[in-house]
Amino acid sequence: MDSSVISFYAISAFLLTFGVMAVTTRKIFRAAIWLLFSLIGIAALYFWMDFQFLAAVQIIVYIGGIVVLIIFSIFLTQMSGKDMPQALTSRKLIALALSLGGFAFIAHFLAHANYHESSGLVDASMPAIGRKLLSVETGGYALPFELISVLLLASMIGCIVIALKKAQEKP
Amino acid sequence: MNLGLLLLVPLLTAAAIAFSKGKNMPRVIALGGAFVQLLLCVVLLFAYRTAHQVAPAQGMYFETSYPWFASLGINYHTGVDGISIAMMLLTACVVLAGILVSWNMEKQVKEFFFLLTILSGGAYGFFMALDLFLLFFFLEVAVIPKYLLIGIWGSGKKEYSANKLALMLMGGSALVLVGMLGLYYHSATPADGFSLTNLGKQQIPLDVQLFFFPFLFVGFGIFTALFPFHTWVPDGHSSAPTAASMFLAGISMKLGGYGCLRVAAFLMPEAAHFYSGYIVALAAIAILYGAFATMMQTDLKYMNAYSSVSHCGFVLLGIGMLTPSAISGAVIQMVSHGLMTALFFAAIGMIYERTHTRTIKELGGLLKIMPFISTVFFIAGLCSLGLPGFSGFVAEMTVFVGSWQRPEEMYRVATIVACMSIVVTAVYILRATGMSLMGTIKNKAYEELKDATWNEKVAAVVLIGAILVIGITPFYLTHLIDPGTNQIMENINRYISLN
Amino acid sequence: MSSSVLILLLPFISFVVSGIWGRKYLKNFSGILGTVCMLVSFILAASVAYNYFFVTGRVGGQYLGTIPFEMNWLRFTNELSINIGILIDPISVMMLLVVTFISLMVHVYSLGYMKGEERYATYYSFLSLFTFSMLGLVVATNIFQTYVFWELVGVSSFLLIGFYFQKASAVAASKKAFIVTRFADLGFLAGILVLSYYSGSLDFKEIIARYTDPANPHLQAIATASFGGVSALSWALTLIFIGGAGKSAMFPLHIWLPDAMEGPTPVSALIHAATMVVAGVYLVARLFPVYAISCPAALHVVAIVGVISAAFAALIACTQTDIKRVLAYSTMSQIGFMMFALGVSKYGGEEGLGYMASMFHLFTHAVFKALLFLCAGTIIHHVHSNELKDMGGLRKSMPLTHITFLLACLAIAGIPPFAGFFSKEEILSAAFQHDPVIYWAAIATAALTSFYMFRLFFMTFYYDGEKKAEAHGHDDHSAGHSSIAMTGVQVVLAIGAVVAGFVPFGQFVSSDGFALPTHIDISFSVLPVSLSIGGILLAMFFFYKKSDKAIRISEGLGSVFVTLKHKFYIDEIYAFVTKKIIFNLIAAPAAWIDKNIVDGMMNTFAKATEVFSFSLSGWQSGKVQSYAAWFLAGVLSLVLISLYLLQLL
Amino acid sequence: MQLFYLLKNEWMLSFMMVVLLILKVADNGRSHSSWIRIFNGLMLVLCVAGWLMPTVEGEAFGGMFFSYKAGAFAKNLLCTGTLFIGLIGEDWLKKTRHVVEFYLLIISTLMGMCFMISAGHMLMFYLSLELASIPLAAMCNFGFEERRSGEAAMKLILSSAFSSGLMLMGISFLYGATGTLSFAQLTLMSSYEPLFIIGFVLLFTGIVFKLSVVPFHLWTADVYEGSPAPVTAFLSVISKGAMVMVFAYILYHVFGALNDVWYTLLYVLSIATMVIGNLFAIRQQNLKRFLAFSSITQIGYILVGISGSSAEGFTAAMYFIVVYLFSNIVAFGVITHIASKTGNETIDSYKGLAKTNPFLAWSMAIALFSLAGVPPTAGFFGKIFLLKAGVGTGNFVLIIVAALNMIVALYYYLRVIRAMFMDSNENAIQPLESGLSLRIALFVCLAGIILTGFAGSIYEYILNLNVGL
Amino acid sequence: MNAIPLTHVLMVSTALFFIGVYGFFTRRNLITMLMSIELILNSVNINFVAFNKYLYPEQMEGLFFSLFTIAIAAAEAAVAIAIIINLYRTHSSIDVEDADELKL
Repeated sequence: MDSSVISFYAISAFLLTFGVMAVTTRKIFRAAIWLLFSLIGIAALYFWMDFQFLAAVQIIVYIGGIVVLIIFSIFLTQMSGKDMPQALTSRKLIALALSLGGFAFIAHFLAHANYHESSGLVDASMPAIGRKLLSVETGGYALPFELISVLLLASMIGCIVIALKKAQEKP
Repeated sequence: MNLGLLLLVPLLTAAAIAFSKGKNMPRVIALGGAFVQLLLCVVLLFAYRTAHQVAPAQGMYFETSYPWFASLGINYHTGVDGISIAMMLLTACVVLAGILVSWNMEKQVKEFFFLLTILSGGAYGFFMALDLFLLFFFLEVAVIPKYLLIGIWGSGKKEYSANKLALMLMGGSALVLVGMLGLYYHSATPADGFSLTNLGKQQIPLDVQLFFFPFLFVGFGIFTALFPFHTWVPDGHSSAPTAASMFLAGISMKLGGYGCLRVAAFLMPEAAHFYSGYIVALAAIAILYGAFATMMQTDLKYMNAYSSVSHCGFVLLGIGMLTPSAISGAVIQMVSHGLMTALFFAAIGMIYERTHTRTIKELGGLLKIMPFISTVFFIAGLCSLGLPGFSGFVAEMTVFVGSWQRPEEMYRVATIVACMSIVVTAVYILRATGMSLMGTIKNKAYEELKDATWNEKVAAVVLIGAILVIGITPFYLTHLIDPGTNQIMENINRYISLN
Repeated sequence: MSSSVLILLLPFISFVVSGIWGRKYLKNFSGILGTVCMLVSFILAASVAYNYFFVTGRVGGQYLGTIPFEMNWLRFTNELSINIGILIDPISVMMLLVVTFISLMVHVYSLGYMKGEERYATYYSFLSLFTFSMLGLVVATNIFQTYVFWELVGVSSFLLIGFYFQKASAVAASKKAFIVTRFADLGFLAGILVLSYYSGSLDFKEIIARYTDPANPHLQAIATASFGGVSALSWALTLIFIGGAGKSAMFPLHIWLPDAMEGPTPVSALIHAATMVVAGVYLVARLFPVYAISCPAALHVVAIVGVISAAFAALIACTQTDIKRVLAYSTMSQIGFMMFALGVSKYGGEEGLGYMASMFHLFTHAVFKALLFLCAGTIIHHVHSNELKDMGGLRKSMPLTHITFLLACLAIAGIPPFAGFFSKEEILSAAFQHDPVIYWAAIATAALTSFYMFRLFFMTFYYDGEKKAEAHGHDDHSAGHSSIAMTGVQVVLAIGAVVAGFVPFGQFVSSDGFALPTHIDISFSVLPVSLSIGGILLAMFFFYKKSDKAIRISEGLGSVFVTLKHKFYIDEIYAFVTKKIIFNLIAAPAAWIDKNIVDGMMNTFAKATEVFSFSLSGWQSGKVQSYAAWFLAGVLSLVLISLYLLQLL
Repeated sequence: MQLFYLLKNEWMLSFMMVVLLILKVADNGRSHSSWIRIFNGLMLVLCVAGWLMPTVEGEAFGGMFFSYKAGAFAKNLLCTGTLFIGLIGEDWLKKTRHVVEFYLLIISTLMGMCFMISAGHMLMFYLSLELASIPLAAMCNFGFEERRSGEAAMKLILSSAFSSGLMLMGISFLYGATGTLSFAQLTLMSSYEPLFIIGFVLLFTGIVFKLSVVPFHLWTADVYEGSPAPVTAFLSVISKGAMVMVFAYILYHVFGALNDVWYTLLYVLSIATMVIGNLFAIRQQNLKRFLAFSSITQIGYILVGISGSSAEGFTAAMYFIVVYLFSNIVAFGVITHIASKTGNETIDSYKGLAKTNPFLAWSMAIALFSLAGVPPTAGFFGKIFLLKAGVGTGNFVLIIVAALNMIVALYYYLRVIRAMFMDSNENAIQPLESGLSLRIALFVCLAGIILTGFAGSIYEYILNLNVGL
Repeated sequence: MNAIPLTHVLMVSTALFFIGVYGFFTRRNLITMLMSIELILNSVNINFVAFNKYLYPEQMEGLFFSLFTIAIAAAEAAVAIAIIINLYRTHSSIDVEDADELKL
């Protein structure tokens, strides 16, 4: 067996296991940590597919940003050590059935689709990405790049406004 | 003669009312507007007669057509023939009388007359429309003002009635809409899709006709109290304020009959023929059953409303029979019933305004206290029971004779059933008049009541005059409508041969 | 002949004028106006009659119909239309004369009788309306014109019966009269429809021409078409006869007539004795050729109904105690005579004797029956009561009325040489010729007639026993009441009742227009006349003096008498049918069904929508997770649907 | 210059954003009303400029952006609608904290919509869709202390995140099946491969989620009810309008080849939407919630029109949006006004409104009639045209269901009318003073409601916009 | 690495997707629901990247899409967390079951 094969399955097992744990554990803080691990697994998968830049972004944004944000908000909102209330069993069963059914369904079609695999290599190097990101020509992503900045700005404004205490109320 | 004037005048009147102030101005404007409308209708009548003499074979007169939504095949296309003119005259008379009768309205006068004027505009539009879309537009224009008139100015369980009326009429127009779109979809070219005249010239495939005819017929039928979709009539009429009742029964129900004839039967003759048995059966049921139900009513307005169900059955019966005289009978009945029932409601309104009751049992001996009103009521009753000399007789007899021309046994039975109603009608009319007008005065307080005021008198005289003109000289009316009915019959006979 | 139009128009003008302006402006003038109009009308009618019978009418020995005026009033189809016109032929002229004459009499009489009445003008306008309608009916050229005026006659009768509208019984009576006749009119209408469908015309002339010629395709069509095993022609004629029977108060549609006596008495004289009630007879006579030539079966029905009504009414009349009701039943009985006379007649020549006799009786009856009623009116005016028990011994206080009433009674009893004798004799001989059963029934009825009429006569004017009639008569103003107008009219009519029988009626009116000489066969007359005299004597025996003879007899008759007194319970049967069956079993359920089932259906739709809407509300649970679950489920099913449709599954 | 015209609305919106930001940073205690004036002024300029400036059709940014006439029309329409919302929301805005932030969020949302309409690439589409919905969620939370407002925002953001997850999966499948995400190429590469179909359906559902088509509508009513009235108005008018535009565009022009698939989906969904929307609307008490279900029903009608698969369907849908915009703005204008003055939002509290506030009551009535599709209001025309377009395929089941639903719809609109005009109420809402801007907005929109139908040229104009597509 | 077929990678991502879905449906805590969303978004990113890598290596559309998705997810998460915190202030709870006042 190829080492790449082994590492793929290892990574997959890792990220799925922690994914499952993240959505089933009863302690909220642990859930955040398991999520963190799962996200790391995904980053590893990107590495495995030679998308180093993406893996890096994943780690920076998700792990460094979102998960931290989540953890902060956990601290802000409740005691992390307590057990979380569980959903009703019936709900769980429905959710399980929907998820499994959906998985089986999608997976079935994904497995049986016709793929024309290409042997080409992706040029996912930093300079290439950078060039594309700022290009206004066909295949360039300058406009989305600009747009996302607006999105981030808007979200920031939104966050601030919402999260601000009302003490700052204006007359 | 520009038909647009007949739309413009109500519109301007309505606008003027909307910007008027106080109690007196709106009604004066409304009356003026109604008078101008009547004048225009009369002018139109004479213009038509001249035009008809010049070009007797022309189907529609004074046609105008402007593209409206050109790409959808929707045009502002109007024109009239004798039938439309008869209906317009009816509208003008009823509206004028309605405004006069509501002269002493106290509550939200401006809105009241505004809505009434809008209603009349809608009716004119409907009768002159030669484009299905335009026709449908005007058909629906009338629904909501009626709702508001009943709901705001009505009495009794007005909200319920108003709701029921609006919903059932909306249901009717929804069916009409489906039928209309069906015709559009199956027309030869989309440009013809909404044009009444162009559609009339093409033969629509039989299966299409059979599918869509019920939609159009039942849809319009609901407006004209087709059994068993008539239940809005009693509640709606009885809760409405006098003028609205007059309008509702006098004109609005005619929209349906006119639509059944002008749209459903005219455009889909084969289907009309195919379904005529059902139509006739329903109409006959409505006529007799409505009459019997009327017998049991204790409220004058309910009584008249149920009798409207019965009388409008004649309209549908005539249309369903598909013979020339039955159809002209149906048209005459529309005009006649419009006038008669408006007169009836006017009289009932006058009585109610004075005695504050419409329960037959609580009234009595009114003839002594208010002879004029009682006479008006009585005349309406006589017209209703089809007395010669009044319009009802002319209409009913024409329908009967026309209906009898269908030799099949079922149609004969239906005709006899319809004939039977003349007895039942006599029973309930006489019962009502006997109990409310004649006899001893039940309530001492009534003895102080005053007879009709000038406005009520004028209103009654206008309507009675029209009824008598038709009743005594019916040939004027038949000459007016015959070219129209002949044209419709021609279309019907073009593809099918009766008998 | 514009004067014939004027005959109709004058009463109409009077109606309109006093109807609209009478109440306010012409309060006292309208009586004069109506009378003058009527007088002119009568003179015109007389001149028309003279012209027709003696100058222009006879062509080759035959009286033919002429139409001086006709207009198309309402066109149904190319063939069928209502034409309004004036038909001048022997019977219409005769009727014109009768109607205008009796109407004039009544107009004049009412000047006195209705004086001081609050709705005096209205009364006259209604009277004029009635006359107008009746005239329109008799001159009709078109069967639908007959129907038109037929209805108008009905409504004016309604108006006049209900004239005292504050009296509950008057209101009920007027209603009853209108509704019963309307019910019969339904038959008339249906008959017209059947007839017209095959005849292709509504004109009498055309109908008669087409339906009396056996080779005519119209006749063949209607004779072969059958419904329920009976030919369409029989149906049509029988239905039309039903209409006539209703107006003419034939059994069993007679119930309205006695009640109709609630109207002012002159009205009863005009409408319910002399003119309107004979409209049915007139209608059958109008279509007589069709009945006689093409459909004897229908004519047979007419005969049977006629004779039953005659006998039936006579029996009842013997027991009634209301003076006007007795007269009403006698009217019904006499009309029965006319009917069966028509019924036993054939068309043409000697065979047509019944027809002539019927018309003759119509003519004479109008005169003496109007007289009877007007006398009764005077009596009632005097006594202020209709009941025989309140009368008696009136011969002293009302000598003139006594005489005129006696003359009229003799006339109706068929005592020679009074008017009734001649016409009744013709009827009996016609019946004798054609149908012995009817003949014997008629003889018996004639005897009964004289009995009950003289019962009435004696109970009114004699029968005074111990009580004074004057005690009831309000002397103080009774004298003033019998005004000159009233007495004058009585005298005129009494003269008529005496002389009318001498008119050579057969010369003018016969089934085919050719002169039919009237002849009285003395030997034949012996039996009926002696029976009539027997009737008179019997009445005299019972009722000349107050005694309990009659009461004992009636008690002896037991249930028979009770049945007669209750008019064979026909009214009760009607009441049962209308109240119990029509109101409770048809109308009330119809109203109930409409409110609950038909309307309920609509409400149920609304309710069901609402209930459904509420039952769904749990879906919108407010829980975002379940929303998402629905969302996912929806997505998956949409994917499934589309894949399934593309057959990719 | 070409580039400017291509992105005229977008440029102007970003310029506006910058101006507001600068002003905010340099804020020296500007009052609320002055901010409102500034915003309305800028917005007015933007609208006028947007309508007046020529529309250039073409691509920009390597196919990422695609400008076309109908899109430009829609953008102008949305901007105008936003201007009206600014006007009707004045009462509320004066009371809220963070008015500038509200404007910034609204502008960025609007910008997202504009880009979405012009998107030439899935990435642009997704990005602008998020831009059009994330700030919206924040806006829903602008009733800060209200429990309902927070709940609404939470529901919106979570369910829309979930839906975008599914939609993203769909996009990824499309990418997997074709290898491209640009619309132009996707059009060429449509196929009936299962992967492509699944991808398409997932994308489809992502969009109909935003349109709140049954059964993806469940969030709608809750969010509408909980959010502040002007935000609800924005959600229901502008957001829906933009989504309809995009939806129709994507169906007709990107996945036109899959006509049979989406026709079936629309057939099923439109019936469900009309029926369910109506059934729920029947018994609502809260007016905003009521209008939520009403707007769901309206979307059902729009789907009928779009299902007609013709230029007429597109035109009818756009025409309807115009009408819908006018009607809903009037309705929300009244609701906003009353809600911010009195706090009443229930139908019961509107009882007797016609007596105390005739102008508001009549405005509301006309708006509701328009929504119900009663002539002579423009709603009648809009609805009929939709149904007429829907007939294009000869599917009369759909038309019959739609027609029957119009009856039910009328019923619940009449409930409100009845409350306002017929029911008596002792403590009816007191006569309110409506501000100038509200009046302007109401008058303009009322005029629009009444006149749009009669001006056939508006329809023709919209129809001509599509010819270029 | 081509020894691993594309479908295997897709299976992993799909599984992760439905793990996220399951979490989203069953978690009552709003923050953990948000976490589930993150899982869902990430799984889709894997899809994009895998397709890009295996099938269409010539271009980088998948890569860029994931890149932007990550950014959007961040923005979304931020706003969501802000909303949740606000909700916590008003409800004193971040249990989703406690926020169901708006219904029916």
